Amino acid sequence: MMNIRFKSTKSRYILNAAAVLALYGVLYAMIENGILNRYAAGLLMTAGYNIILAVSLNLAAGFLGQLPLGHAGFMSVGAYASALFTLGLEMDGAVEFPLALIIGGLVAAVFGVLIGLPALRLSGDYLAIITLGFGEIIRVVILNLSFTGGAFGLQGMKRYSNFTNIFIFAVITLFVISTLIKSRHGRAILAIREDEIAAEASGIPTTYYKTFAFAVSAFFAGVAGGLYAHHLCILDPSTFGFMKSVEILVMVVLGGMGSLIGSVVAAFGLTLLPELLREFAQYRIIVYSLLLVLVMIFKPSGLFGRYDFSLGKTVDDLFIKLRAPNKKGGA
Amino acid sequence: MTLLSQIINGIQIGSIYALVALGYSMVYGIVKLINFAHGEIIMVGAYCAWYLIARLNMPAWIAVFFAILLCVILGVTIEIVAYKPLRNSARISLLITAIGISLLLQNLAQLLFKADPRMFANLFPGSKPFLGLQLTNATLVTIAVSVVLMAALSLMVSKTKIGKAMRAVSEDKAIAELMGINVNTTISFTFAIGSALAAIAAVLYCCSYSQIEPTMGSMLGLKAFVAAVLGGIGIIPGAVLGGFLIGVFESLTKGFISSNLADAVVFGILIVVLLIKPTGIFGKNRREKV
Amino acid sequence: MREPVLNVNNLGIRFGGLQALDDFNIHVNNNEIVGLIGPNGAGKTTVFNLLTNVYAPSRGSINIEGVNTMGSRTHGVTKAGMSRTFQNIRLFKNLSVIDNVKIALHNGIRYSFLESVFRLPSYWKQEKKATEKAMELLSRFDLDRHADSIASGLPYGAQRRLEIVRALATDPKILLLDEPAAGMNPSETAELMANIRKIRDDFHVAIILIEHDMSLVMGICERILVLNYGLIIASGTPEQIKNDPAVIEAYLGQQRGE
Amino acid sequence: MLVVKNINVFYGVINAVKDISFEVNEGEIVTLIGANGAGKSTILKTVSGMIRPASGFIEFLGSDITSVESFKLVKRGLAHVPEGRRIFLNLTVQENLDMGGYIQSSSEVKALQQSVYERFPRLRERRNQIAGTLSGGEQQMLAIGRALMGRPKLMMLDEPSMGLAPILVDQIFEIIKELNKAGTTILLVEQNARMALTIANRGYVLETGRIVLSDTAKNLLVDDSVKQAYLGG
Amino acid sequence: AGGGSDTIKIGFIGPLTGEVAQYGVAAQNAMNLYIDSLNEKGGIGGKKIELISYDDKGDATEAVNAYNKLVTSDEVVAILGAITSTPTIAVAQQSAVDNVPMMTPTATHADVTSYGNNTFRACFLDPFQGSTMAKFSVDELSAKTAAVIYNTSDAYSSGLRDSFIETAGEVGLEIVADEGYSKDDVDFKAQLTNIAAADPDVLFVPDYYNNVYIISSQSKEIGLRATLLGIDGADGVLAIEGADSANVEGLYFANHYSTEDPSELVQGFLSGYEEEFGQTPSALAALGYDGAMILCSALEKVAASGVKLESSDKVFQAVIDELDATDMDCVTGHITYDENNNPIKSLAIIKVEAGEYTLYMKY
Ligand SMILES: Nc1ncnc2c1ncn2[C@@H]1O[C@H](COP(=O)(O)OP(=O)(O)OP(=O)(O)O)[C@@H](O)[C@H]1O
Ligand SMILES: Nc1ncnc2c1ncn2[C@@H]1O[C@H](COP(=O)(O)OP(=O)(O)OP(=O)(O)O)[C@@H](O)[C@H]1O
Ligand SMILES: [Mg+2]
Ligand SMILES: [Mg+2]
Repeated sequence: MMNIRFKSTKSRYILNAAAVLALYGVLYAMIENGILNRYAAGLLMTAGYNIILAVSLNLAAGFLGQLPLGHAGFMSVGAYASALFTLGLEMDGAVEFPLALIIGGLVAAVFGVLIGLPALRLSGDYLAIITLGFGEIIRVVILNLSFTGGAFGLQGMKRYSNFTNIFIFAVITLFVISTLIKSRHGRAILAIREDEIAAEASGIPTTYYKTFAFAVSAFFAGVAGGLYAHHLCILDPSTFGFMKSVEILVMVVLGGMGSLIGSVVAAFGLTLLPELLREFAQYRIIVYSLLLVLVMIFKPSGLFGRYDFSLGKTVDDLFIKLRAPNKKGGA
Repeated sequence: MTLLSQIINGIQIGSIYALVALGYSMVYGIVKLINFAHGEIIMVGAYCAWYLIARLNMPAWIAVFFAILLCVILGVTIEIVAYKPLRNSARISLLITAIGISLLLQNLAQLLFKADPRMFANLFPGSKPFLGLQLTNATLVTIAVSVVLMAALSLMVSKTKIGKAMRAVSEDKAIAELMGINVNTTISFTFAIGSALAAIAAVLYCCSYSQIEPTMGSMLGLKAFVAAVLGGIGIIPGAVLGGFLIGVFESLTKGFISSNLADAVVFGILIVVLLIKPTGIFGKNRREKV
Repeated sequence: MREPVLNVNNLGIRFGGLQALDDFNIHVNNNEIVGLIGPNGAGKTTVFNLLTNVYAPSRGSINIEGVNTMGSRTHGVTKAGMSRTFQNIRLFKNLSVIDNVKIALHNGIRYSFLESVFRLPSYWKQEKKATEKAMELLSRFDLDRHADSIASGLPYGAQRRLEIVRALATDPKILLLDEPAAGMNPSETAELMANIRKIRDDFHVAIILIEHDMSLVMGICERILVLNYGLIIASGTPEQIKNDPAVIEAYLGQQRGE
Repeated sequence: MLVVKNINVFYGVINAVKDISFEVNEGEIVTLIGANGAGKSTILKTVSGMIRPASGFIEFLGSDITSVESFKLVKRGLAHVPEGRRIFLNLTVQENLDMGGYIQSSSEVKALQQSVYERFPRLRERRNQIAGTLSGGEQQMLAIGRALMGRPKLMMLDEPSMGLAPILVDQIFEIIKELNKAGTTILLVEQNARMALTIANRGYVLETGRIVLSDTAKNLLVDDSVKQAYLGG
Repeated sequence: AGGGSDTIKIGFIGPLTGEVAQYGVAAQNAMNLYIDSLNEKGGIGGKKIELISYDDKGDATEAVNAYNKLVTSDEVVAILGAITSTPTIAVAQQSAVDNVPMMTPTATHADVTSYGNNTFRACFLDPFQGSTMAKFSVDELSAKTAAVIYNTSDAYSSGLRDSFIETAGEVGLEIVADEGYSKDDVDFKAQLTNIAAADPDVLFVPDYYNNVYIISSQSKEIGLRATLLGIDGADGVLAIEGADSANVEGLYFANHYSTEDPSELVQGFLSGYEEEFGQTPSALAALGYDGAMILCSALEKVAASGVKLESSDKVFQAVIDELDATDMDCVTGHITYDENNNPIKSLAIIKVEAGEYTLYMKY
């Protein structure tokens, strides 16, 4: 018999890569042909960096089990760092931009460690408050520094972000975080979420892994910030307030804490939803908040709970389902 | 002299934070929920009092009574409709629901009352001399009310039967029920108290700061929550102390360090305090027994 | 031959006004099973908490095969070769049974963050090894058929066994078991007893066992220490302990002492 | 006193208790025995209203309590010492006992507390300690003491001897016998089946959610299959 | 989208919800007022004007999304908006590429019109009002010392503070206190106490009317002696419901026009707005009205030249050319555009006296 099951990991990778490429190809073609107009394409890009933000926050919230309320702070640090980098240099975009994003990510990661080290001594709501506090401090400081442009923010960045590079970075983020989770490092992070004392007793250096998870989470938030900065080409410190952090958290919780596919779907959905509700004008936030409350009441663990999507497995299941009636018929 | 007057400025806003923080602490104490909608209940209370006084020309005390009543009904309804179904779910789902409710109320108010600010006439005009400075009557009333309420609530929680029920419910709902405690009533009662506190805070806030707008509750709520955490969340005297401290820190920072960086400095102080005393000033450091 | 793997001298801790443990000394040899018994609140669990540095001892010294672990964090103690189970089960409740074990294999597999992200061959090789090792451990305790279920859904007894497997996965030289038979019925306890012996023999570990089930303690311990009010009041072979009047008085009660 | 008829309990899709019926008469000690996961705790939780049966019917003191909330049952005289102690971890020992006497008048609380302290002197020693820092066995004593504060007519105990020193296990069973003599009906779940059957009048044996055997305690003690499975040969 | 060719579509982008909603709503109200009256008169070239309004919550991303939707799906001929500076700049960058005519009534940031020739505005630029008020305090109030209190998180407010301080240096006005606050503050007493200790002659408050009102009341409570100076955002301070005008008595502020102006245009706008919305309009409303008026008059001229008003590059350019050539009386003064598409118009200083706005002088 032909082996159609995606049992071997290699074939699963090929399948996933093919699916990602196909998705990219289809969307790209639709944008190029104008089937998706600029409005739609712009939304896709916004959804793209929201996905990066949600997935990266999920690492700290869903997998590490903390409640960070300052993710927008990391995003702003990354956005400013990368914008200052490209504004300060005259380089070829193909070199400059990836470099800028990585620098944005790294600076954010450094902040992640700086904040993580002291903050992680606390837990639960106290940690939440501290991250909230750090987020606000970052915002106020940016507002009062001269090289960040104060309340005017920064502008004049080149519009480097486009569908392709946002797509690539979203895929990278998803790839890195999902592979990370399925490794000894990821298991260590999950163990901390479940029971810190038992994790220590199992030989896991918990402080190291908490800081590490915070840093990785901050890194990708910083990258998303860089993409944002070079998409809108204007940075305004008030964008990165507490409400932005909450917005990202809502994506994570709505999708399901600890479900990457959930974060992707929720980030996408919550980017589109306000746009779909545009016609409702003043009523749209009301509809949005009502939906939020209803989803939580009827699906408290989020749309996907902790479910993690595996394309290979889904395809397998499909084949099994398709084959099942045949077998019956044969018997 | 400026030092003293800055401290008095701080006490004025601090007494408002204290009153709001009390409401947070009551609710947090029992359901471990950062009730983000608390700020919006304050907003509703403020609009209600304003509407009755300014539009319907009711006497102030009747208006305050109805504001409290409305807030209690609203708070308890929110609890029953939106929070109760989530009692056994992860706390974060509850938090997100609270955020949703807060957005909902804020935007409903914006639809109903438009975004324009309204001014509220001070119910306690005038001021009293104090060490050569002037303390407004509104401030004196706010301080008195928050201290009296703090004492009353502390007594209630430690001495009365319902207080006992509250403590049990906050520890373990299922077991509290096995002790013969009606958990639903206890939680609703707590929300009722929290909301009544919100209404009182709303009126006193308006007396000091006069402005009412749909978004007035969010920052106030956040700062008050920070105050509650600083004092040790869930602990009633802690909320009041935290409120006054945040107010005074804020005012002293604005007065003597930098008014631009005030928020950063206040949060900085909060962080330092929590790193030294991870459960807040009055919080008890309890290590888990293994 | 037998040589001490664990040397503990003069360990002690106070909780407020309570001297929960005082002047505690224990020397455990390779492959030895030592029982630690005593009335409720005597300080037995506290001994484990101090040994693994969940609580920092106020004084004393702890030495695992010549390595001083006083003051190292819990994970350091685990790395040095001492692992434990908990009196109130502390599994990673929402994770699968096999992941519970693989977490404890953390220090046994070594690949870096980048190796795991890029899925380099070392990742595959070591993950495979880890899975095999975990399955092997699980099958010894009849848990392999539960490998993919969520830990919290396991029956109580199975959860206790899983805790032991998890502790073993850290490749310890000394295993600390805190009331492993609690909540088990006599036949399950008998099975556990056989298992503990097998662990000792197959893994060459020393075991310190806290237990209130005398059939288990008397059945497998070579040596028993008795604590009361934080002090050792007796030590010796099961026979000696059984007949020690102080132990009967404080702990065993008349019926069993006789 | 307690009649349970054909109850079914589900956790999600798991049918943990399957069509179980049993009864406890006034003045009896009845014990439920069975392996881990047999459904013993689930039955007790269902009776005390902590979980609801999918079907079936429960009667206590002659009235239907199938869907009565637990806090009301307490007032009717039903106490449940749940599995795993479940004391109030952040309250002191004394406060825990106070909670146990929630439905009593305050004068009675004092007297009841004294009698609990007499039974468990260890608790008196630790009365101002935060319960979460008690040793395992001390917590177990507190859980039982707390239930005694409610002065129940029917007391359901879920593995009361777990984690207790042998001398205390004897003591606990003594207490149960005493309570029973003083008029409290007892429904007991125990792993220590031998001890349980020694003091009980009747027993039910459970296997994976079903009652497979029910008889007087005396008969069960000598039943081969019971000996084999639950009494350690 | 759709809608056929029987209407002329204009897009509006501005905050209708969120923290700055009150500004967006005021501008939108005034625009609707103007467009409705125009439609009653028959619209443009026999076609009605349809204003498609989208909320941006004051957020740049939302504004760009709204803009893209207006241009690609709704196919508008021109954009009115945005209201606050950051979203406006974000939109301006994109609209410059498309060369879509854009008229922001209220975005004062200097860079708003710098991205392309297509962007126009109805308001002053930040520096203008700030430096005028500094000169005014020296020239007219003979002030020697000044203090500033401003909203640090708001670009409009900090821009005005910068230009005030800069000009103060030039005209010999000593700045004795410079205090900031953040957007949600309601208690300004700490800053005012510091300012009172420095005892300036004037206190410059570059912010919108609600904060001006509170700062003014609290400075009276503190016992501050200084004369308060505001900017166009302060217009509306007497219209706040429940406000006690005694609290802002003696305030001077810069504005585009005076409500006492007897012209039919101004009085018509004032009475029309009051009738429709039950409120005296703020400067934001006046600017919104003018923005709509300037844009519609450009559209009228294009329509008059026989071009069909639909979304196309040719129409866009025609509208832009007409906007460039603007030379008309508006509510906020007579407006023409300089080479940077910024309006050249005069400034009025309004004083609050006996609870009324009075025209103090024109600059
Ligand atoms: N963190 C703590 N704070 C205060 N007292 C404590 C703490 N931990 C333990 N104790 C006290 O120390 C004593 C010893 O506790 P421990 O848990 O070691 O007892 P144990 O011997 O394990 O008892 P059991 O057999 O009941 O589990 C007890 O009286 C307990 O109340
Ligand atoms: N909260 C729960 N969610 C899912 N399954 C559960 C839950 N609680 C119990 N179960 C399952 O229901 C069955 C009966 O459990 P129960 O706790 O009643 O058993 P028990 O007889 O008390 O066992 P033990 O001796 O271990 O206490 C078991 O298979 C258990 O795994
Ligand atoms: Mg113990
Ligand atoms: Mg059980």
